[in-house]
Amino acid sequence: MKDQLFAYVLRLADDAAILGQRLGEWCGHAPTLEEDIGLANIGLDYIGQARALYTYAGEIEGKGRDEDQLCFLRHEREFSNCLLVEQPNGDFAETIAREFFFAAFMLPFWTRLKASRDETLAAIAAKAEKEAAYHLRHSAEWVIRLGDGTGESHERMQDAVEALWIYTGELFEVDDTLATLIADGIAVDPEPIRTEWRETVARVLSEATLAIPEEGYAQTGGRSGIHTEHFGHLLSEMQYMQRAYPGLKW
Amino acid sequence: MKDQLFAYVLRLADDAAILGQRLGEWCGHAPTLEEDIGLANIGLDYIGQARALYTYAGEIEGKGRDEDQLCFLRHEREFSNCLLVEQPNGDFAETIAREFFFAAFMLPFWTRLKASRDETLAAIAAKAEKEAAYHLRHSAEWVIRLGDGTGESHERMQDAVEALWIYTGELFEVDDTLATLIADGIAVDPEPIRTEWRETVARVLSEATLAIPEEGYAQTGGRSGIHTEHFGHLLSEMQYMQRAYPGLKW
Amino acid sequence: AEREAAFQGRIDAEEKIEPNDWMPEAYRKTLVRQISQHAHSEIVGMLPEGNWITRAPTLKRKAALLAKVQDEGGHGLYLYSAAETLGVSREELTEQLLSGKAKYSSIFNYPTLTWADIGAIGWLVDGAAIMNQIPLCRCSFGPYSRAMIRICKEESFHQRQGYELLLTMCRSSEEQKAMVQDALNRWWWPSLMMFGPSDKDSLHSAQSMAWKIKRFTNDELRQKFVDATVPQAHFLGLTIPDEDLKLNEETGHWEYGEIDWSEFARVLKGDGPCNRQRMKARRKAHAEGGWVREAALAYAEKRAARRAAKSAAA
Amino acid sequence: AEREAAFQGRIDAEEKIEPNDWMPEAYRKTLVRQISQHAHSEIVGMLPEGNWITRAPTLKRKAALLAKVQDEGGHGLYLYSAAETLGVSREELTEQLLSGKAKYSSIFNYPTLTWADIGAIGWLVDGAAIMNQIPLCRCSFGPYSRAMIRICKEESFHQRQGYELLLTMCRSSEEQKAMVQDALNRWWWPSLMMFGPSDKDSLHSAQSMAWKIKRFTNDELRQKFVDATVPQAHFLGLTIPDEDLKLNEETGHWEYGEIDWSEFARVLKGDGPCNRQRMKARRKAHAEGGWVREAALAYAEKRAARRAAKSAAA
Repeated sequence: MKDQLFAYVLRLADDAAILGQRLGEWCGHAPTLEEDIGLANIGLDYIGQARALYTYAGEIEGKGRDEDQLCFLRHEREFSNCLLVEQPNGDFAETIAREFFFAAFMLPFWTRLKASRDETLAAIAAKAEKEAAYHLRHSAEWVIRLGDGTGESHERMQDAVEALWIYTGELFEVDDTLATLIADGIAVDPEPIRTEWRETVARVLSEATLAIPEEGYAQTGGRSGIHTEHFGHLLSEMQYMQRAYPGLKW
Repeated sequence: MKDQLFAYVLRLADDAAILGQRLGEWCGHAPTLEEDIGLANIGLDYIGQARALYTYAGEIEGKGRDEDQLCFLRHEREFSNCLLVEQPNGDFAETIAREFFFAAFMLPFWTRLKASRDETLAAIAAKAEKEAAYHLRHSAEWVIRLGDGTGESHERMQDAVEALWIYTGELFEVDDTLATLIADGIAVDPEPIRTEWRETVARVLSEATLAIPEEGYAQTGGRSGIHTEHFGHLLSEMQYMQRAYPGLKW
Repeated sequence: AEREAAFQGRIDAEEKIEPNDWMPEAYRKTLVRQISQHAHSEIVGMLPEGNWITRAPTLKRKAALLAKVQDEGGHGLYLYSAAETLGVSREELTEQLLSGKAKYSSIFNYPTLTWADIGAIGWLVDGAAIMNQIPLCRCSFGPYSRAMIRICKEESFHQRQGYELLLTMCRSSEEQKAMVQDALNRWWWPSLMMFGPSDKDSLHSAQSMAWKIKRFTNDELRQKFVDATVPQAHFLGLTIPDEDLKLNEETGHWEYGEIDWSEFARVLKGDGPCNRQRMKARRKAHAEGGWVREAALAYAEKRAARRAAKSAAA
Repeated sequence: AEREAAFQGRIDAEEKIEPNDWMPEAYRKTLVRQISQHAHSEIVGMLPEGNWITRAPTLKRKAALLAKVQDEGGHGLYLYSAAETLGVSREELTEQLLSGKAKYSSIFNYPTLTWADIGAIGWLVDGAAIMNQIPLCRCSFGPYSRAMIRICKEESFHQRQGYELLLTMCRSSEEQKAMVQDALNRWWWPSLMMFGPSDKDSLHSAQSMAWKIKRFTNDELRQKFVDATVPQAHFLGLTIPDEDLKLNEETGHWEYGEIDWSEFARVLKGDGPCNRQRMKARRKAHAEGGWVREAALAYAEKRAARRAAKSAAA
């Protein structure tokens, strides 16, 4: 149980840390000043979530690892974030599509996790739920604006939706670790979220005049540390300081 | 003297290692298959030079550091390559301009270094001279082809020449370290190379129908470890494995 | 001339000038130039620090840095808004920045090479900015003065945060302390240059003083900064990279060596270590974001048209 | 029909068919498909390994990897040339690759996640390729056969190099040995799939055998590979990720478990872990290189025109 809980909290932490890292890459380079601020804001939410979750994971593990050791001193194959969050920022449409697909899942996810038997997770969820509501609103508005904007923005937004679609199925994956914790009332069963997620996606894409991709193969692997080739490069940058100067206080 | 020689060999090694690293980034992404092979070839020459030079630097230092410790375990401020070689690949024109400016200096440089009182350096120079002759021919041909190709290629090549011009002056910089070694007949005095370099550049740019930039401010700092902001990112990628897995054999 | 006198009278009485009030054209121009330059500095200033967001050594520092850079974006927004009350649009101002017509603070043309630079920027650059900005909280132009009050509060938080970062490093290891010293060596003189040319060479100053846009001379502010900063450096155990620096026991001021004004002029002219990269980054962001801004505009127009059609039908 | 019989007679006599010789259209088509697929595989195959050039752990390994990937580019060149002797241009073939019409080896749709993957590709992927290619050195079509002789020599060097890399890691530390085991776990089954569908499901095979384009069946080659590789894995101290693997003492062959052909079909269809990224990378390189290729062409034409003008004037 402890092992599963540790793995579960780590997944959530990795999701948040990696997406926060990606959003941090935008800083100073966004299409408008408002979005520079907006994307940084969302990035900050994720980093905050990552900190709380890593800290809790470290407590569960009980080996004295803190948030930074878990974030900066694990190897690629030990990271268990989903593949969606590690995808490169691409153009603004891709960043928005990634955010939208993820937030459309995370909002109902956190809402349900508030009822977890694990009180720490429930408390983290209560805070994260509010943040996810904003992330979903922000990204959905942009999906609509870009989808129903100009010819070029429509095409880019459609391309982005299609490029990332293959990574959305992993959000609903249930493996043994998760099944055990669901049975125990600790983790959220993602299956019932599927309908809600599909409805959100359908509603927003349709308002955006975008075609909804067909159900297809769901690329997975992230939860067991099999990432896309982008991930190693992200890690080499993110972890560089802790790797180059081990064991120091910053 | 030993300190100066160590610093000098390290500069040459860093130049080669960093330019080799940059050229390696192209692999699989060049504009033609022939250039994929050609740029890799040149990259290999630089990595070979870096290996010989780092190994020799380690011997001079006498602290048991080998080529890999010198390349992968020094910090940004300790790297003494010139700023030119660390500039990003940019488009193909920028890569070619960087190569051309550098090779137009290095060919006469190695020719002169063959006469160094330091036999190891002289031996390295003899081999590197042949390589530099090819690098110069390859890049000069492309400068001409792109400069005198289409309107777009002309403009890109001109932009590249202008963007990198500010980093060419550093090649001729003489500081105390260098002055001592020049006086001793070990290092090459870059000053006399200036005329030859200018002639090469003028001849090739003019055949390429490109304008020669005016003499302007020469950005320096690389030799004392003050790099451009691109450099830290290059390093975090290049050194990641040795940083993340210290002290292992590969 | 009568209006001018009345205007000056209001200034002398420390009244705030508001956007709809009459003002001399030169006053408006001076303010537009200064406020927009300040706004541009905030925007360009996001880049050197932004360079380290992806490499911050801890999550806490990453969050603090991201928040700080975000604050700078926010300052840019307030300031562009303040400038807009004077009748210039953000688009115009952005165009001036990207074309190279408008200036921004030269300090942002220096590179961030190590993590200690992030602390040094907070401590020295924000520290110098605050010295410049505190008197601006009492600036005669209302919107600017109010923007500055808000900005100063945040900047002073950033400055303390930067100093604390360096303190942590200096106390953690000799290696890190050396990094901090190196950062101080590189940022000290450029920070002093942030106050602008020496009084004897400074343009615009007298008129700006009369208009209460400026309340202290460049050299006065620079001295304040040096006096405040030297003891802080000593507390960190660092050496200021100035052999001529010494405390004048009589005046109580720290006297500093000659500033290299040729470097100042060169960087201002465009040949600093990062001028090209900064402009390239801003232009790239602007160019690559073009389709997004167009789409947002197109969508807003479509929506407005739909609403109009609806209400016409109703 | 008479020509066909004469052609088959030459083949049966182990004569080489050369580009200018008559050949059945189906023979030509089969060869173009096979050679171009092979060429495309070399080109796409540069990407997974290229992913580690900038991160190789030592300079020696960096040079070896770069040289290896360069060799693959070279193989691509020979093979495109061999295909060109059959009347299809490199541009056409590239177009087929980029449009998704032509296939390449599915193995390159798997990601390289750790440095051990670089060794595993050399050992397993090049090892499997050699098994496929050695018989092709005796292929009935001359240019292909000669290209394969050269390629096989280099591939076998790469294979030894890959194995040596893994050996070094396995002997250096337990941590690295675990990385190697992990790489084997991920690359083993895809490597077995490189030999193509099981004989009972394999198209084209009988005719290719008759034409001596192919000399062994997929399953025969796969078995050779398994027999050669299993002892090598054991020498490294690794476990093959196949619970059903066992040595049949009578036949001397290693019997292996059921291959997941649904995975094979899926990756072939386009839903492998990296199909999209590989095509995107190739398309991007091609698109971004467009202006360079145009310029080279324009320049060559200008120069030719100048020369013609000169010789006309002379």
